[in-house]
Amino acid sequence: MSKPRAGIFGLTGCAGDQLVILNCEDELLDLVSLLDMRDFLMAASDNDTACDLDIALVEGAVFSRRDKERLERIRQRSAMLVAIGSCAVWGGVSAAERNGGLAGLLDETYGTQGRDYDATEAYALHQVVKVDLKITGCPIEKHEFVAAVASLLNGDPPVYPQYPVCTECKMRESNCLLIEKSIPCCGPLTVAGCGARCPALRIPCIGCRGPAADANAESARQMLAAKGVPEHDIRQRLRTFAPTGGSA
Amino acid sequence: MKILKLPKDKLDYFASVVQQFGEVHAPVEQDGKYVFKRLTRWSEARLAYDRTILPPKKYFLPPKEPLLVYRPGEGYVAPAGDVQHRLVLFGVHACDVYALNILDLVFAGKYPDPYYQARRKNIAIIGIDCVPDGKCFCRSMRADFVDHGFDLFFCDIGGHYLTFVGSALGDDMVLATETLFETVSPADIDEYKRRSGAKHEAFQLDVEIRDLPEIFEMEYGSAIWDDLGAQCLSCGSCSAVCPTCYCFDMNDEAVLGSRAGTRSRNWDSCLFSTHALVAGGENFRESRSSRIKFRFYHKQRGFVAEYGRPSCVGCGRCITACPVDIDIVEVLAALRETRHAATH
Amino acid sequence: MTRTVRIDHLARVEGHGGVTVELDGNDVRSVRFDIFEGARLLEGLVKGRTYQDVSSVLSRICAICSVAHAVTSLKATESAFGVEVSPQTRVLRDLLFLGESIESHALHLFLLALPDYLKYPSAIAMAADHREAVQLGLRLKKLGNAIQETVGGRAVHPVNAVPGGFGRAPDTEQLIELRRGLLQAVTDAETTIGIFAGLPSAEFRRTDTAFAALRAPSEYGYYDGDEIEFLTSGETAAYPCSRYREFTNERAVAHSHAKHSMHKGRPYMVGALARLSLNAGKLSGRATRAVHLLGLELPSCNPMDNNKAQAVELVSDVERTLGIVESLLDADIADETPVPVVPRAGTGTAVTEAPRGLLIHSYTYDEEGRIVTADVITPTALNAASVEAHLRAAALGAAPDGDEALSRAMEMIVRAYDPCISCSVHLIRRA
Amino acid sequence: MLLHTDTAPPLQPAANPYQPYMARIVRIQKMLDDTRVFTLRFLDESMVRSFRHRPGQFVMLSIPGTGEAPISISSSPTRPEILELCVRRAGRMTSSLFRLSTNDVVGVRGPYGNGFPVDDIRGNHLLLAAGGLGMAPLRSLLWYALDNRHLFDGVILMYGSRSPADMLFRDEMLSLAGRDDVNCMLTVDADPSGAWTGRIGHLPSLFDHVTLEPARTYAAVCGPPVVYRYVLERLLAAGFSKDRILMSLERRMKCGIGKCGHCSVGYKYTCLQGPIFTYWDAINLPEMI
Ligand SMILES: Cc1cc2nc3c(=O)[nH]c(=O)nc-3n(C[C@H](O)[C@H](O)[C@H](O)COP(=O)(O)OP(=O)(O)OC[C@H]3O[C@@H](n4cnc5c(N)ncnc54)[C@H](O)[C@@H]3O)c2cc1C
Ligand code: SF4
Ligand code: SF4
Ligand code: SF4
Repeated sequence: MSKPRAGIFGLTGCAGDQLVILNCEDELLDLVSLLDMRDFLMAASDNDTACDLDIALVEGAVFSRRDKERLERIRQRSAMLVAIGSCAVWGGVSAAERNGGLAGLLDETYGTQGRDYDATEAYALHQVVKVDLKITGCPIEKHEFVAAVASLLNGDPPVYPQYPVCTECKMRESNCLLIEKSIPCCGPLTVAGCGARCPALRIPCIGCRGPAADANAESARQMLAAKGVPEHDIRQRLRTFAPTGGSA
Repeated sequence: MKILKLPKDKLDYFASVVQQFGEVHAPVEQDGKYVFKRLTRWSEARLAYDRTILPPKKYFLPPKEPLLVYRPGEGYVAPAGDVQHRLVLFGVHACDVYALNILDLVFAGKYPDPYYQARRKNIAIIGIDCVPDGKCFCRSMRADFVDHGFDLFFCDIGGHYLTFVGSALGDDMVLATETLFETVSPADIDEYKRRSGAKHEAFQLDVEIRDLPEIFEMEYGSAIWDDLGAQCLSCGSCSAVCPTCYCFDMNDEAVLGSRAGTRSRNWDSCLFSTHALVAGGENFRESRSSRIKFRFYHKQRGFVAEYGRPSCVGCGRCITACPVDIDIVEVLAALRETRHAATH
Repeated sequence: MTRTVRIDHLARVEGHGGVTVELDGNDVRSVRFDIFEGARLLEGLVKGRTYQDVSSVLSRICAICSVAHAVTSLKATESAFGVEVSPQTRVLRDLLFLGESIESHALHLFLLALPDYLKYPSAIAMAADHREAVQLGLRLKKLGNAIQETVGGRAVHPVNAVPGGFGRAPDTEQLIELRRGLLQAVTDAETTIGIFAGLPSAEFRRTDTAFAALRAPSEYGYYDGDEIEFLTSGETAAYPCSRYREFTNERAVAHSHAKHSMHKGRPYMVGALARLSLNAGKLSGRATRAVHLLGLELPSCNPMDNNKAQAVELVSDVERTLGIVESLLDADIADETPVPVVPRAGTGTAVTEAPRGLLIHSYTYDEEGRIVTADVITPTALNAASVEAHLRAAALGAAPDGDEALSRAMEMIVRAYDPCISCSVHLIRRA
Repeated sequence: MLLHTDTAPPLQPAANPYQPYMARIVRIQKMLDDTRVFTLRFLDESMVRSFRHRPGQFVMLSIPGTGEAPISISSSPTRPEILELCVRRAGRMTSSLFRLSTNDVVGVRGPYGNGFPVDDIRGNHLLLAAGGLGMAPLRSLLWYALDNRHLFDGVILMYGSRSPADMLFRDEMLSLAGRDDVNCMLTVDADPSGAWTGRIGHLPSLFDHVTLEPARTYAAVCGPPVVYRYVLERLLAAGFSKDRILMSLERRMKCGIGKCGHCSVGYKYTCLQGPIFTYWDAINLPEMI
């Protein structure tokens, strides 16, 4: 079997997911020997920017016309497009509260000059092109990324938990912040896969992976409100990383 | 059953001797809650505890466990694993021992589960009695006392622990400490009875389980389930902490660049939207209310039909772990409640 | 005859940027370091958010400097509220910065810069011939990540650092594990010096360079300190961080989403070379030896020396980390919880040394602890004007050698600055 | 005193019910675009000889590196040594299976489930009513009955598919039409090809063409939900007692051996007390149909 041709791309984001890939120190040399890495701007300068690809991994969200054009171009040349990271999957932090207020934000930030910048509303990848696979996380988890590549090399999509962080939190036997300390924790709504890292450190989940399957936001909202968390903060918290989550 | 007593001030010494039977794990405090953990010092053990976050189930059915390793040419092989590792769980409450006896039913049967069975053989259990708190209803579930499933069981009778010897291994532990244990006097037995009666009276919660299966059948269409479905977050906490919930998922993880891989089992929950989902998208329990109903139904009705008793032991963990305060005792009470005026 | 040399999309740097040089014969008409990272408007988006959320949102400005952003943010918030963190917290934050510095420098030196010197398109290609060097780089990188994971809970976007301290301090076993890796890293860092000392020198035409760095209280550190020091043609000057606007002077420029900063009308450089140029006296013996082995003359006006400076810092970082880990082990690290944080209205400004240089976060809060304004000035934004000055000088030197040589020079210089372009997208309301 | 050591032997594979045995794919027949029959033979000859199943049972089929899923055994126990599995490509495991070729190895464990109660059916008439892919589990019973024809009274086969091209095991089914020891009734919903000379109409319409003896007949039904709905209607109208109607049901399954909890419906495990249920069981189990 010939090696799949792969590309790794970043739209607008913090490069955290590409960094996680580079952080797979133990697997990196294997990864690059199993894939025919054709286009990886962050790590290579001899990129083939035109060839057809079997797999394109795309990080970041669409925040500009340029992002949109690049994404569409990547989609055209790729058999499989994988969204990596919460920005690509859900829109991410910078998409929160942006849509609708863009002009004002630009003015405020750059003054009148801001209006000429190539800035658009924010879109998760699936809102612009067809996405074949989503690997969520802000940033993605190493083990989930390596598992995805291992599965994809065998032709299978990876299997990820769909359930919330609470279950992993219990698996680790951490104390529940929500129940014991009334700290607003997004664990019940956020999709697992991180091993409930934050509650294990006595820190509430901030939802960086986006919502779990069948997340019951309304019940969670009532529960947090009953604990005295202001509605405004609940709304912001629940939407920090997945502003497109509810509607998409 | 062989019954002896151990002076309380000899417990430390006994614990030190018990180490030779395996790595000692006991409840230790963790930010105000308790967890079973490997002891580095005996002084860390907290034998007067309410309940641990996770029940001892975690030792017998770990949250994530590799079952088989596949290698091309070799097929599927059970990994060397730690199932043979000898442990002593010190300080297990009666309800939790009872829950293991229930899991025994599931993991035995026509296809005994060798991983569970091996652990059950290799993990010794030293039980201890307890004082019910506001979340305990094991009395109602008939799980406040156990007569088997442990190696030793200690009951506080003042200056001593009355010690039930439940297995040959337990007897070995007693024999290994030679002269520590003493014979029981009639006064000790009276003291035991007094305390046992007091414990019986100390429960604050009570659930009537008589004809619950029938009530479940009749209330299958009750609006209670819709209300619970609207409330439940499908977070899975209740089943994770439940000593008798055993649903698991099995998944293969391939080794990078190979068909070799590991098949593991991970805790699953009937509260998850994927639990009854099949290929093609059909979901036999799509609504959250049907899933939470299933959890209660399976424990209080399905399990009774299958194994002759409910699978709940009344440990109260699901009550303490639910972020939206869904309380099994209240649910069962609500089901039993009559809501309609008598017709004649 | 006029012509334009353009690098559309810079490779092997983080984020999206390019370089455009307009030439008239061998004369350089203009040089632009373009940044076209999409506008993320994060500072605008945190407005109205409670202080508890600010650090985790703003760390998303940049992954490679996520520790620096997260912790500088906390430092600014705590300063606004007058919160004093515990000495152990300060030490752990220092450790977290060191971990990030080791990871970031190893990534830049081995995976991004070294291929330039050895003329490979990537570390992937380079690994075929120089597998050991790549593995050494990966080992150091992994150690840097392990430090960040141990202290910060995660290598990218740390979660454990919160207002008032840490959710949970690392335990003794974790520290012992780190120490094991650090002992190997001492050797690896020395080997790194050997590798970089043996590289063909990269020389481009220079220009007189000014530097700015955090004035660290005693040691060569990245976290503690509140003053910014300048070195301009042999003269030093210092400012408290609260007066940062006097030398950030940000100007929005049409070709870029980043803004340009000047100190007394001159561009200045921040980052490893600037730190060494200002703080060489605080280096340990081992690191000082590395400076000599590399033939590094300080202060240096050759931007390519920033690579060497990072190599020196690797030596220093590993040594300091080992020292801190050992002292934490000796002192029996405590299971502390964060000190209480009580919000109040006010402004707080913090400055630290991110791997790429000075990082400034400044916030104004209302009495409930919600953000009124947030201002973040990143090293790459501070460097932007200096990058252009060096590019111009080098372009003048390289123009006669043809466009290809010119492009290569441009790329190598930009890369030597180790820019972090998503970081540089600085969005702020100008008063 | 006993010595407690760590030297107990590792888990014996034979004692491990999760352990698949490797089998080779000896033949792949395309049935439909998304359905193929895989013929398997165990690598280990002693397994070839010792593997015995009842009609209606299933195996857990493993694709190395991918995963495992339950698949009915379509071949009859009367034709031992090989296993025929008729599989529709539905998701992850089945897609992976479809990428394999003959000679590749897969894992098989089982047989599991109760299977059809052939001892009860003995001496009675047997009516098999299959719609579409429902033929997969019924084929095993069909051949079992034909190969042990003397054990049963009349054998009636009703099989309906969408079109002639959608008929599983078509040649085999057509060949049965000529036999006099089975009343083979085939129908298609429609015939776009125009070449079909048999009946056209929905499966339940076949009931118009037979006289049944409900008190002496067992009916085995399998197919998509619509098939159950209308065939059951017909059977009940014909006077079948609810415990003489047998159906094969599907639920999500992970272990196949009554541990993982997924296939539990009401108080029964589909993998242990099923997958063959009487209609009486089915209506008494909540969520069953
Ligand atoms: C007793 C029984 C007999 C079956 N016989 C056949 C047969 O002969 N031919 C055939 O094509 N199909 C049969 N099925 C259905 C077959 O099991 C599913 O199509 C298959 O599990 C899909 O797996 P997948 O990995 O391709 O799909 P995915 O959707 O990727 O499923 C993932 C996993 O979920 C579980 N799962 C998903 N769907 C089902 C399902 N319908 N039933 C049970 N588990 C499921 C499996 O463990 C599967 O591996 C049978 C199912 C049961 C319960
Ligand atoms: S701490 Fe958070 S994630 Fe953990 S159980 Fe509680 S709510 Fe769930
Ligand atoms: S259902 Fe609740 S009370 Fe009953 S055993 Fe499980 S966790 Fe304990
Ligand atoms: S713990 Fe409560 S909210 Fe969570 S799944 Fe169980 S019942 Fe639902």
